[in-house]
Amino acid sequence: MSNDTDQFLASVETSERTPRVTGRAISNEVMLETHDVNVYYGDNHALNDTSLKFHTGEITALIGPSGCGKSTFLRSLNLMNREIRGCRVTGEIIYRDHNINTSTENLYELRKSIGMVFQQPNPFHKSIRENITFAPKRHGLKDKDALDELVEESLRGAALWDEVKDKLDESAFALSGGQQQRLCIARTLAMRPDVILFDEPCSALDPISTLAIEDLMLSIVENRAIVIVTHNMEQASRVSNRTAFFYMGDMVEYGETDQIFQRPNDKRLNDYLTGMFS
Amino acid sequence: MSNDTDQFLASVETSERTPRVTGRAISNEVMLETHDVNVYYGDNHALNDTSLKFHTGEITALIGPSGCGKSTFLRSLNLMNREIRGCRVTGEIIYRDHNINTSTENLYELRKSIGMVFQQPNPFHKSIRENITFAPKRHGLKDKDALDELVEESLRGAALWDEVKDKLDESAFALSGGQQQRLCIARTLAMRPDVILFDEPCSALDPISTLAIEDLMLSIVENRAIVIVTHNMEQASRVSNRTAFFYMGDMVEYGETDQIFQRPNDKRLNDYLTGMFS
Amino acid sequence: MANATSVTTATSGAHAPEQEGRIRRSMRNDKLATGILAAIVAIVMLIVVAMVAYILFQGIGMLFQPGFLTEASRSNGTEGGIAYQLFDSFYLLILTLIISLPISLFGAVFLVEYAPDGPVTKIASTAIETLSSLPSIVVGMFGFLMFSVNFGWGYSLISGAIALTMFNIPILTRVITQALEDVPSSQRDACLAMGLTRWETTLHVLIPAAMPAIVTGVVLSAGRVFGEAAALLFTSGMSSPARLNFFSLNFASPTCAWNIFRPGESLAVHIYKIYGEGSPEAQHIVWGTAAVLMICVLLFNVLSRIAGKALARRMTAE
Amino acid sequence: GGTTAPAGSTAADAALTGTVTYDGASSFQALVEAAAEQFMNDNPDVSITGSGNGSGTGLTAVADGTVNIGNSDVFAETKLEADQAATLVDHEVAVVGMGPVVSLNVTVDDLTLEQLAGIFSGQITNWSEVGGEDAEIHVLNRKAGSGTRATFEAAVFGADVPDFAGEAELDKSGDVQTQLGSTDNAISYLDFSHFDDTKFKAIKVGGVEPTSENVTDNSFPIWATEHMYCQEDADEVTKAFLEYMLSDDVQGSLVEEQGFIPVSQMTVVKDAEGNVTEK
Amino acid sequence: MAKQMPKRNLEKVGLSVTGACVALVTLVVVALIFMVAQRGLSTFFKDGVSIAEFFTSTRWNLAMTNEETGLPFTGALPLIVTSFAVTIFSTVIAVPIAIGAAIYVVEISPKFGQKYFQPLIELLVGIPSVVFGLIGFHVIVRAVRVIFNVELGLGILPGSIVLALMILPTITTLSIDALRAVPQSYREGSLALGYTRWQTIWHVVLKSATPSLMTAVILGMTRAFGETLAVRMVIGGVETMPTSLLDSASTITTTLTTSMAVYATGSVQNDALWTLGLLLMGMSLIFIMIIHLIGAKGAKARG
Ligand SMILES: Nc1ncnc2c1ncn2[C@@H]1O[C@H](COP(=O)(O)OP(=O)(O)OP(=O)(O)O)[C@@H](O)[C@H]1O
Ligand SMILES: Nc1ncnc2c1ncn2[C@@H]1O[C@H](COP(=O)(O)OP(=O)(O)OP(=O)(O)O)[C@@H](O)[C@H]1O
Ligand SMILES: [Mg+2]
Ligand SMILES: [Mg+2]
Repeated sequence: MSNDTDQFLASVETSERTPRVTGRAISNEVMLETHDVNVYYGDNHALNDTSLKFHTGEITALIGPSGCGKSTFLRSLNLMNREIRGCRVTGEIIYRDHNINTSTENLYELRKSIGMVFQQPNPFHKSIRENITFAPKRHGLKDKDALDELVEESLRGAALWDEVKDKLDESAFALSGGQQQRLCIARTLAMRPDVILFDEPCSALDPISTLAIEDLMLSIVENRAIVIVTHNMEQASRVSNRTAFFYMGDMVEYGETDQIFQRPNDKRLNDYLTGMFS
Repeated sequence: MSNDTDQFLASVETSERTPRVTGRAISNEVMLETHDVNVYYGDNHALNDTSLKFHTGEITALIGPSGCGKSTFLRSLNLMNREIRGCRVTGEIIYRDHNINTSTENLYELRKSIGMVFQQPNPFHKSIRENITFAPKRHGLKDKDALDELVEESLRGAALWDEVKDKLDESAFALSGGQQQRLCIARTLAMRPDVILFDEPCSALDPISTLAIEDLMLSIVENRAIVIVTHNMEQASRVSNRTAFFYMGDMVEYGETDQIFQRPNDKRLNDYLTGMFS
Repeated sequence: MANATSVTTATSGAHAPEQEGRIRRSMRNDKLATGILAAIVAIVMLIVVAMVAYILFQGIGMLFQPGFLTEASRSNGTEGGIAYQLFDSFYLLILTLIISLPISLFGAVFLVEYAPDGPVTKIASTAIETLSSLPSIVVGMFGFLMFSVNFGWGYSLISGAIALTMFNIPILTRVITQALEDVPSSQRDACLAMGLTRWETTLHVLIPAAMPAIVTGVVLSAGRVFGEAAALLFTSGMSSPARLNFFSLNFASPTCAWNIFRPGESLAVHIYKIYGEGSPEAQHIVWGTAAVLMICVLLFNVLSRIAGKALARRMTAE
Repeated sequence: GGTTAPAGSTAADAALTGTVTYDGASSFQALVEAAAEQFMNDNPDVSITGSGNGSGTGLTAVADGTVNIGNSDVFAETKLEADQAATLVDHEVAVVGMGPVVSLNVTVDDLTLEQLAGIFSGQITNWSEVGGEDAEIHVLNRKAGSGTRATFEAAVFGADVPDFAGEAELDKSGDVQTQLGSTDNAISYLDFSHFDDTKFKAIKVGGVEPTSENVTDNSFPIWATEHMYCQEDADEVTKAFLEYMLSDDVQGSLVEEQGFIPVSQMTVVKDAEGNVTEK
Repeated sequence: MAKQMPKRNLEKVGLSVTGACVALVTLVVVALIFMVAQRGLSTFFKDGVSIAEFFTSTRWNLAMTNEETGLPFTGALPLIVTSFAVTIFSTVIAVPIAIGAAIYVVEISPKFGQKYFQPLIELLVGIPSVVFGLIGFHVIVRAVRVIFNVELGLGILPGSIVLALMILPTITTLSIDALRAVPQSYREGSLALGYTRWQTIWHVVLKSATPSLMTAVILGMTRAFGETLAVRMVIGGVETMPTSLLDSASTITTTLTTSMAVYATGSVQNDALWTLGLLLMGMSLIFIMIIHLIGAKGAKARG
């Protein structure tokens, strides 16, 4: 961990924690959008008519009290909800101009384009290298050199290369929590996704690693759309261009991040921001 | 739960969430104090030289990022750490002018005077009445009338009497979360403690119940010292007279609550308050 | 991965045909594997159901034979009924539980609540683990040597019950330890924080809270004990007295049913004793006994569930 | 079993009280049980209980004094140390005859002792060698150490018993019955009481039929004596019960009912070394 | 108040009562190990049987005396080989079925598994071993006779099949637990990378559950190695070196059951049987040790 720490302590010091994005929209190109998405777990209607747009080159934050449906919504974007028994998603999810929420959609291809990073770092019980090449290999990439290149490129992309380049064949479990999470991001990057979904990616991490992941998100967002669920308001305001606030299964307010945090319209959002709900 | 909710919805509306204490010291009488308390879990030095004073009639909040040692410190105040294998506490803990951190101290008597309320409401699998009479009975109070009186007095003290007086012999598990937590407080009050320690008492509760517990704390603090660990900054500023900030095993800053929140001296405290750490 | 070099190229568009084939293949494998696994599960379930059904089918008729459940066996078990074996089985079980339950309960309490870290606890838990892995025949041999020979108890119910106790203690201790550990630690904390001792905490809060799990575990283990035979061959022996007096209170008399120093034969041992006997009557008795044994074990199984659930329901809210 | 209450003995023994315990061979446990049943009917204050855990166990137990009577189908000398055996009193209560048995499909119906020795030492492996059809012989043996096997081998081989296990070593007579009934071309041996014509057939030895009459004068040579041992200073009840075992009440009917031969009918005796002499 | 026992003493009472129970159990186990070892070793040190011969000679016959040594034939190799053979074969039969069923129940149809499959498999745990033996004796032995066209049908194969049935529930339930313990996040990580369910199971779930699955298998083997009566009823009981799976044979445990009561305590034969008991005990200790090693290694791999 100390490696990790030192490295990012430095970056923290120099960046001096100035806001790294403006909290404003910077793009009009829509990568992914939803129309009236509803999600049911059996009889439990967990998400109501949610329509949102995610823009290329932008980070969108989803915030709201626990249990409001943020994860549920996020997981419907790459159809991960289909893996949960009894879960039903209705409405349209438009990715590159075509609705993916159909029974004929090829899930496995889609999930390569819409990657996902989870709350707990979840590397596989394999070496660092295999963690990255595992999926591309299965998807048909066999060439050794191409794979090596892919490993380096992804690890560099995830700002992890320098730290692990000498121990690519060691177990991924020997890494610190923050490094593991960056490895998971590298693993996702290796699929060259268009969209990356983050579900509270920093909640298991220490402050230093958190900042590292935030920096990383900002550095990979170009040409992609990133969606992040977070409970940390400061994090949302630090990294996102736009923010959507969910409350008990409804998407209540959506706008540029600055506006959401500084001039909230909805009373529930305001209550939430002032810490009414723990 | 609806009972609970209605009742406190009313109180919330009328109080309109004005700060209920000044956030200033109101007493000079010290009930409990610590001198250079250190806590070790095996080789892990979890708490460094902590010296603090707790005043009669005041609520003291302990804040700080996760894992910084708040609970550890709180649990050393009633020697609950002794129940954890491998945990060692050094330093002086002075209660009513004598050091209780000695091997000859009568733990059982002490814990009657220094009560504790936990994060999760943890009533026993017994009736409401038995939840309250259980400990006093075991401590030797057998008289039926005295016990009945005690039950009523404690439940009234915990603002629960009206809600449960007709179902004293039903299982405590039939109560709502907020009611259960108040029952736990009533149970502690029945021991007539001088000090009550709260470890994140509201983190499992909804906003309405949270406010109810806060009101309750304010109503029972007279003649007692209350210590509360909380992650909710708003809560700390709403209820406490003084606040201590812990960071990685050190007590970093201590002062009147207003000062802590509005004019923090320590950089780490400032970072924490602005949401640098999740 | 035709587009491996251009980072932004979408992959959801057209696929190379080779890639499509691979995806179809992996989806087909997925279906195939699922099918095979489903077949395995079906076979396992079929085997269990068939076994139980076969035994009941073969033996159930015997249960309605007059005297089978109420008469003593004759001719070394090949004629007559199984009344004494049935009684001995339950009597052995009760004796076993009387001895093993308190030991396991308190042992588990020690391990969960009191055990200091260090060699003492380690040795104790290793000992219990060792006991649990010992073949029952070894336990039987030890019981024979220790209780039947050295203590001079001969073939006796008490020797058998102690052998079964050794067999039962690790199971019970594990169940109870688990049950106690599953009680949220907040319950323990609450008690201790009110100035109560661990002992009071355990007796009045932890054990009651763990009761549903404990009861379930005890009844399940009773089923195991009930069917055990190897440990009994050399300890309680392979036959009951020819005549038992259930009303005798002379506990030293060898015909007193309640005398724990008399030999006794459990249902399982009875089956082992006569399974090979060729006469049709003996075969009927064997299957009848097996059916009785199975029904008892099924009852224990069902009972444990019902009792555990009922207790749990009573505890969480009336 | 049929309990014909014998007159006469009732009055004399009425005063008896106490308990008798026994342990040992399972082969004639049924006989002892039945006799005990009758004895207890006559003497309501006496109780007799015991089990059949094997000759070795019974002998050790009676020598140790853990039980009053040790039942054995071999002489105590073969199982115990000589000085221990010397403290025990032998009661020969019955004789049991044993004969070779074969599967129903086997055509052979007579084997000499030499042929039996050949088969049960593994030298003769095909039925054609002893006059049957061309089929392999499946030998079902009894467990080494069991009294039945000891008796059979003593009669067939004398002192030098070969080390040959056969295709299975079965625990009990019942096992043999069952296995033999469902196996072709097999051979084993059983005591007369376990013969069952519907499942297998008993064959002659050296031309002599396996019947009780032929055993009494040793013309059928495979047989053993069932012993009940007690200590020299055994108590009244034990002695009374053992006497009862030898009385006409038991020897007269019960012994034969249970498939044994009364000792009284024997014209020869066998000693511990297996030597047969005229009475 | 006066009658109340001081809390400190009350705590001491609790400590001593519970401590005594644990001490008692420990004492009994130590006594057991000591006695079995003492009895078992006296074959070698008191009676003078050669250790090498015991483990390498293939002739076991307690009823006969070896002219050269004046001792019974105590070559236990056939018994040891048979014991291992039935253990290994039964494991080979049971493991694929058990793990396959566990995968189905955890990964493919959890609801069905919890509601129907697990209660049923727990029922199998409860079936007494003599009943398994009975079924083996009447059904499996008969089936073996018909299928392989042999006369007796007793032997290692039917023994292994019966044992496989008996250890199936042990391995299945433990495997179910092992698979359940794999964090959901691993599966999600793999699914989110575009894997099919089967690929996820094969490459991620099984891989990370391997140590616990191995523990499950070893526990099954421990049970198979020590099982007695069910095997006795179908294996034939001939104490010679097995040459085929369809020949009668005898394991350590089956020899113990049939011979233990025959020989008087203290005789050479009896001591030799105790040596077999010692061998059984030693093997179960070794199995425990393997499980601990797997556990320690698993813990280390996880960091
Ligand atoms: N697998 C599931 N099965 C059934 N209901 C579920 C499942 N997952 C979530 N839910 C329900 O859906 C609702 C929304 O849950 P979701 O996990 O989306 O909340 P969240 O906003 O992500 O909360 P958190 O901040 O705690 O992660 C909740 O009421 C929850 O109980
Ligand atoms: N029972 C224990 N055994 C060993 N270490 C412990 C134990 N309890 C706490 N610790 C360690 O002591 C340190 C302080 O823990 P503590 O629980 O006091 O933190 P906290 O401030 O209460 O955090 P949180 O806000 O998450 O409750 C942590 O590093 C923790 O790992
Ligand atoms: Mg979530
Ligand atoms: Mg805490």
